[in-house]
Amino acid sequence: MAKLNMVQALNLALRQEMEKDDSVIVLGEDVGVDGGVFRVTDGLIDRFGEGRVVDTPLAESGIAGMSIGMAIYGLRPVAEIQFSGFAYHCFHQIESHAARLRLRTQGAVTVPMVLRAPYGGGVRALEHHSESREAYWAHMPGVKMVIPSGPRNARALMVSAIRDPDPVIFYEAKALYRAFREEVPDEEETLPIGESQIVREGTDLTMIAYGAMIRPVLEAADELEKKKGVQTEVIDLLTVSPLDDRLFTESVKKTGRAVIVHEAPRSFGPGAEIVSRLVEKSFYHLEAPIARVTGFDMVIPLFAREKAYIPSAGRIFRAAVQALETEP
Amino acid sequence: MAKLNMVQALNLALRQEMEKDDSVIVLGEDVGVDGGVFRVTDGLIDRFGEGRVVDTPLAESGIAGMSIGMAIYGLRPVAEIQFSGFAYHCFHQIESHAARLRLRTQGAVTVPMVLRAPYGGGVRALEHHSESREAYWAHMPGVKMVIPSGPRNARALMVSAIRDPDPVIFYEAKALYRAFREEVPDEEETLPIGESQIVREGTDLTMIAYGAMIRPVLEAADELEKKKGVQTEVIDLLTVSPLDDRLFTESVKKTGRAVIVHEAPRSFGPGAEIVSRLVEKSFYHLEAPIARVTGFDMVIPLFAREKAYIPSAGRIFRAAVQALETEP
Amino acid sequence: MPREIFEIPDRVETLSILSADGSLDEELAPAIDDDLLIKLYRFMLLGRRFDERLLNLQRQGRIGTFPPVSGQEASQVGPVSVLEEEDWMVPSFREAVAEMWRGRSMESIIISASGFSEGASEAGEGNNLPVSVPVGSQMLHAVGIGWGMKYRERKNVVMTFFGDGATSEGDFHEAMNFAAVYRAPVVFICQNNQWAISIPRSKQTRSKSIAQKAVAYGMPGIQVDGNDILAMVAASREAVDRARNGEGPTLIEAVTYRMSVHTTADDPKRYRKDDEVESWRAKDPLTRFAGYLSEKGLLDEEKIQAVESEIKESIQAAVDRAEEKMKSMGDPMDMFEHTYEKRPAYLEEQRELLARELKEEGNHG
Amino acid sequence: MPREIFEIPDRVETLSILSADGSLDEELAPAIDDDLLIKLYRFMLLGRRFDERLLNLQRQGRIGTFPPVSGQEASQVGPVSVLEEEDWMVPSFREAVAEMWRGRSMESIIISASGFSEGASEAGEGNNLPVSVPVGSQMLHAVGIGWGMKYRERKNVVMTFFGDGATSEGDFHEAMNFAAVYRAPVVFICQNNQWAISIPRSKQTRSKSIAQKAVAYGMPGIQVDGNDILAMVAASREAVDRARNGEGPTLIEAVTYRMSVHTTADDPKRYRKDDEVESWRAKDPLTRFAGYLSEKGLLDEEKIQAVESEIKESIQAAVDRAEEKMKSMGDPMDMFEHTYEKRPAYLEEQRELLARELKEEGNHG
Ligand SMILES: Cc1ncc(C[n+]2csc(CCOP(=O)(O)OP(=O)(O)O)c2C)c(N)n1
Ligand SMILES: Cc1ncc(C[n+]2csc(CCOP(=O)(O)OP(=O)(O)O)c2C)c(N)n1
Ligand SMILES: [Mg+2]
Ligand SMILES: [Mg+2]
Repeated sequence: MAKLNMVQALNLALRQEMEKDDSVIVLGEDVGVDGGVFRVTDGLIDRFGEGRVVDTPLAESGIAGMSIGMAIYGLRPVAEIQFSGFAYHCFHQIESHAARLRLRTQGAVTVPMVLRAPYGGGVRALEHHSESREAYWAHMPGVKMVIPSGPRNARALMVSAIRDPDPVIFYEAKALYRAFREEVPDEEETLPIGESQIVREGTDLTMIAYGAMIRPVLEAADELEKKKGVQTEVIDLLTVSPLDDRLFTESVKKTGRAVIVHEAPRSFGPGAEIVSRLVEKSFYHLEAPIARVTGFDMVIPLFAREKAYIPSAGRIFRAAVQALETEP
Repeated sequence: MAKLNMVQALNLALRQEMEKDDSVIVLGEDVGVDGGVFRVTDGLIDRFGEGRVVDTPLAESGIAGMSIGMAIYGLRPVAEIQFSGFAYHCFHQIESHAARLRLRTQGAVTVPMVLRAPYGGGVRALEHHSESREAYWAHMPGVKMVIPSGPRNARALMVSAIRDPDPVIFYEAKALYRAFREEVPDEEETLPIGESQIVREGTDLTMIAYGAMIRPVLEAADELEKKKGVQTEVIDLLTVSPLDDRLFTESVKKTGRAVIVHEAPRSFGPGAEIVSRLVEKSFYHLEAPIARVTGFDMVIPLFAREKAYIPSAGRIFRAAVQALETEP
Repeated sequence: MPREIFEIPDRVETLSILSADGSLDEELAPAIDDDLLIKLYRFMLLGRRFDERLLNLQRQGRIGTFPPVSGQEASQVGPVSVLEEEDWMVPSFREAVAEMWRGRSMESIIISASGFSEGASEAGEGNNLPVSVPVGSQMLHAVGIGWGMKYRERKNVVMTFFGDGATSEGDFHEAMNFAAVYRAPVVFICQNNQWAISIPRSKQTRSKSIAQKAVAYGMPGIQVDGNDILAMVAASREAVDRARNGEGPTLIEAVTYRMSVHTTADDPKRYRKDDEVESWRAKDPLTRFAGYLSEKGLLDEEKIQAVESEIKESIQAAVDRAEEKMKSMGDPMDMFEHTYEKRPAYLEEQRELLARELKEEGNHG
Repeated sequence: MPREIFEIPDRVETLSILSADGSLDEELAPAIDDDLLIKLYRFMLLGRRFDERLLNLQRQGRIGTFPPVSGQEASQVGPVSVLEEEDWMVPSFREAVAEMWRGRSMESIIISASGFSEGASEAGEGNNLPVSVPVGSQMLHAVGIGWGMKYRERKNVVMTFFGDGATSEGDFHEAMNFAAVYRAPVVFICQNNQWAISIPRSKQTRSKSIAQKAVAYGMPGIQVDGNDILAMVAASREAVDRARNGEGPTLIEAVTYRMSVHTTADDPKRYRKDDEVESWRAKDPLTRFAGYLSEKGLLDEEKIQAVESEIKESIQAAVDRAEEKMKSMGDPMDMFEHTYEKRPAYLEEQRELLARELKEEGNHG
């Protein structure tokens, strides 16, 4: 058991899975000698050699397409796209093949691969380096879209993603990479993909979020308790798709009020599906309109203005107060 | 004034805009000599020459990227992607540049281009030829996502799209191409992008749809009137994004009940945003859960099974009856 | 270097062995035993006849759209004939006869063309990938498979097919580059059939040949008469041997011709002249090879008739089997299989919804 | 053809004029008047000094991440120096000095590097595109612009920059192919600086040169000593003239070296040896050119000092202006501009929401 940040926790997951299973291969731009631009793959090349930790030419479709071939051949590629803003270069490979080969061949050919990419803002990066467009993948049947919220669940979900029989898009919040440490057990730990978690219990209001937004959500929930005596239940999706609507629809049946938080642009964003599931399954329990606290409908601004774009604890708090003050 | 099918109506729009404005250029795979695999560009090369009706090599990113450059240079490219299932190949060009150059340069550089693509099922096509994934574009700030529902509005919207100062993704329902004819005036006609239309008035129920789904929706509405005496209001979005929520939120304030119909997979699909806007703006008027009648969450099956996948008038009718029978 | 011609080490060659007029370059002719020669001929003929039958079925509305192979039989059969069973084959969408050589049944092709996903279930067996519709996208999968072979230290190779049009796609470039960088055992077979739907080869790229594109990747390239089965076998053997020996990938450009429509949805009269088609008919790979086999005493009118009728019967049997099988296919509920290994809860709900819907439809017509 | 070497008509050459040891090939030397020679020198020095100052500002936390140009001054300044004002320039992200030559102010670069979108508003002026971060994606825009020039019958050219890493992207391939097919007046300048972050040129592609990739497109390619400003001017002139005369695109590989970090977020110690950096220091484009100019009597210690201090002052003035301007920048409400020409209703609602939020934050801290 050691206190690890998210970079270290992901590194641990990769290292242990590579030790356990020689079909696990790490590949991507700068993942080898450089250890990845965020150091998630640091040291793996020393341990496993360049035969298994593969620096690739600068070509995202190449990385994704080659990974698909590797997975077909029986390997378990874990491919890194250096920033999620460059994953669009391989959108067609994932959509046309990774997501479909199982269906196309009636289960004869499968693509158990992981496509990792850092996402989100908050690290003063250049244009295209702060995107949060998980909704694109969430709408793509056949792939899974996973986003951890801290070191421990990042490690457990990464292990599960590598072992998953289907392609997994794994977004890692840059803002969390070195934000805090958690105890991460040395022994193997997994988390089921496709299952959300209650990370704070409450009776008055339900907040639904994932990834980097869990921290400001919990902060807002604490404030609500302190300042208003409100008990907020917080649900961490962990998997964006296939969306687990069980916990949050149940929670809202109890609380009657929901606030959904994501960094992604609002319109046609992940929150819209959560609203829809709530309407479909908890309609008669809703006591106020469901609130969405999200990025605005634009490309996230360059870093001088990004703070005002990304939902803050304050903005979440105020949306919650409004949802609570609304009379049924 | 002539009775035209949608292929002819689109052809008319292109021809007239090219006559009016020599900056309008048509390009894509097989759009020239062959006139497009659906013949939308038929005859244009004879009229305008291969200098303006440009057959391209087989490369979608090339088509989109070159169009961006043309638009920057002051031209008005209308690029065809042969099937929307191949538009993912240029997803990065549209996301990273077409959608962003205006923002990146504070308005100094703009990209007035149209990316046309046939979408949707119903024509017994091969795999990848029947996709309905407009939600990917709808979630992309900076581009507009337009889908006409018949010859006359297709022609008017195409003219508007060509003149629009921003990039427009223009999806044409293959199932509508030759499905029916309408009177289309010879004189110029435009329709504002970003505005929906009421295509049938009613007081009991609101149905919201676009593109190929308008026909089964109207059929279901007629059945509802005939069999149940129900007056259905039908709203044709015409533009999926920027989403015009004015008409449908007002309509539901009146009817209290809504059915949303699209061919696209349900989860994280276009309908989810419509549900969310209704929840945000018409919450207190909702008398029943909003129903989504959609494609299922999978790749549309090959043609032997596609009929069961695509929402039919019967399925829409039954969802409406259910929405109507629900007690508030 | 002040100003000099840059010496490119990568060789680009041309190869032709049995020319259109029937003359043979004995020295270059590959050693092929008689049984194999006959097998090559049979499959080439099968490709042609199967096309004709499918066209017929399509015109009758019994199957959907499909892409014929006619004219390209040698450029498909030659390459796959040099593969071992354990090797892999990654086709594009126009390789019906290559797929059949590799073991795919005719009925599965018919079933696919009839819009049943069941048709593709055989693909994926026997180290073959299924048809890939998005042009150029499948070559990268071959590179990944080849990478895997190297990693697993297997002496296998992977062969991938694509058209002249496909060479314009970015994925072609990325696949060629990755294969060369990793020295993956990949044989790239470009069937340059002169057309990509209505776009002629000359408008697809300004390079004099497709083969020379290999130079961009530091890879050997060879332009082969794709209607010459002997040349295709010889060039493919060489490339396969090179790959198997760890010497990396090769690009083979098979210069051939699409003698028929692009697909049954296409009307080539709109964009190409009959003259051109006629001039290629004179280079037909089948008649040329039949002439060679006759010269060699391996084929005569009687033998040809025997092969023809055996093929005709086997096609008819396949059509019958396919139509029989399809009778019990098409249950829409099946669409809920195979999106994921395990069906998520909401897909289960949608499945139940469709079941109810189908019942309703049954009730109300 | 039975079996022959395929004759590729496209020529690939190498060019060097002023070598690292100072020796000059008089015959190949391009005619450049003295003023222009001094201007070339001044901009190369400006590139170097501006880098140093920005690194300094970055280390102090006054600006964000940026990519230095040091080592690549000749391969940037040479090409743009042959453009007319009406020609277009489409940069990648590491062309600060080329952008400055084309008229971009230093302060706009500083403002961009400080995370203000206002910094890019000057780009787009004067027929220059702004920085493009997604590697390799911008070349296609150059092709579209070049296509437009041909369509409008303008005698202009468009020049686009990219790195060795960028040549692996599919978009590089598509851009080269489209440019060649349409004979668009595009000059492709690949700054092969030996590294793509941590990936050395040898792992990026197996081809012996980048220049030879031109062969794949039927386009001339030339490998130039990118640290030799005279060679860069000569090769660029030739390519620009060819494009202007309707003879189509050219690929120029400028062999150079990234002497500094990839960006300020990078630590090159992890992947490359000091030795290598040192060996390239001996080929420094600036010292080499200074030597040449001194020989020619155009430069002496005094003149160098004058240029140095003029540059120092102009950089300081730009930093001051940038910092002054930035004081009034950064209103978050501005983010609601420029997503579309006209703001849709829901964006207006979001704008009002942010206004309220900022007020609340102001109230509650
Ligand atoms: C990515 C993509 N774009 C467009 C298409 C439509 N399309 C199908 S086949 C084809 C032409 C292919 O030409 P080529 O690669 O030469 O193969 P051939 O048809 O000649 O066998 C086109 C444009 C497609 N299937 N995939
Ligand atoms: C499509 C894309 N993938 C990855 C990156 C991250 N990235 C930025 S620069 C770079 C290396 C670029 O190398 P090269 O093209 O040689 O240019 P150089 O940095 O040497 O100037 C990478 C991988 C990016 N910006 N865009
Ligand atoms: Mg072809
Ligand atoms: Mg480089």
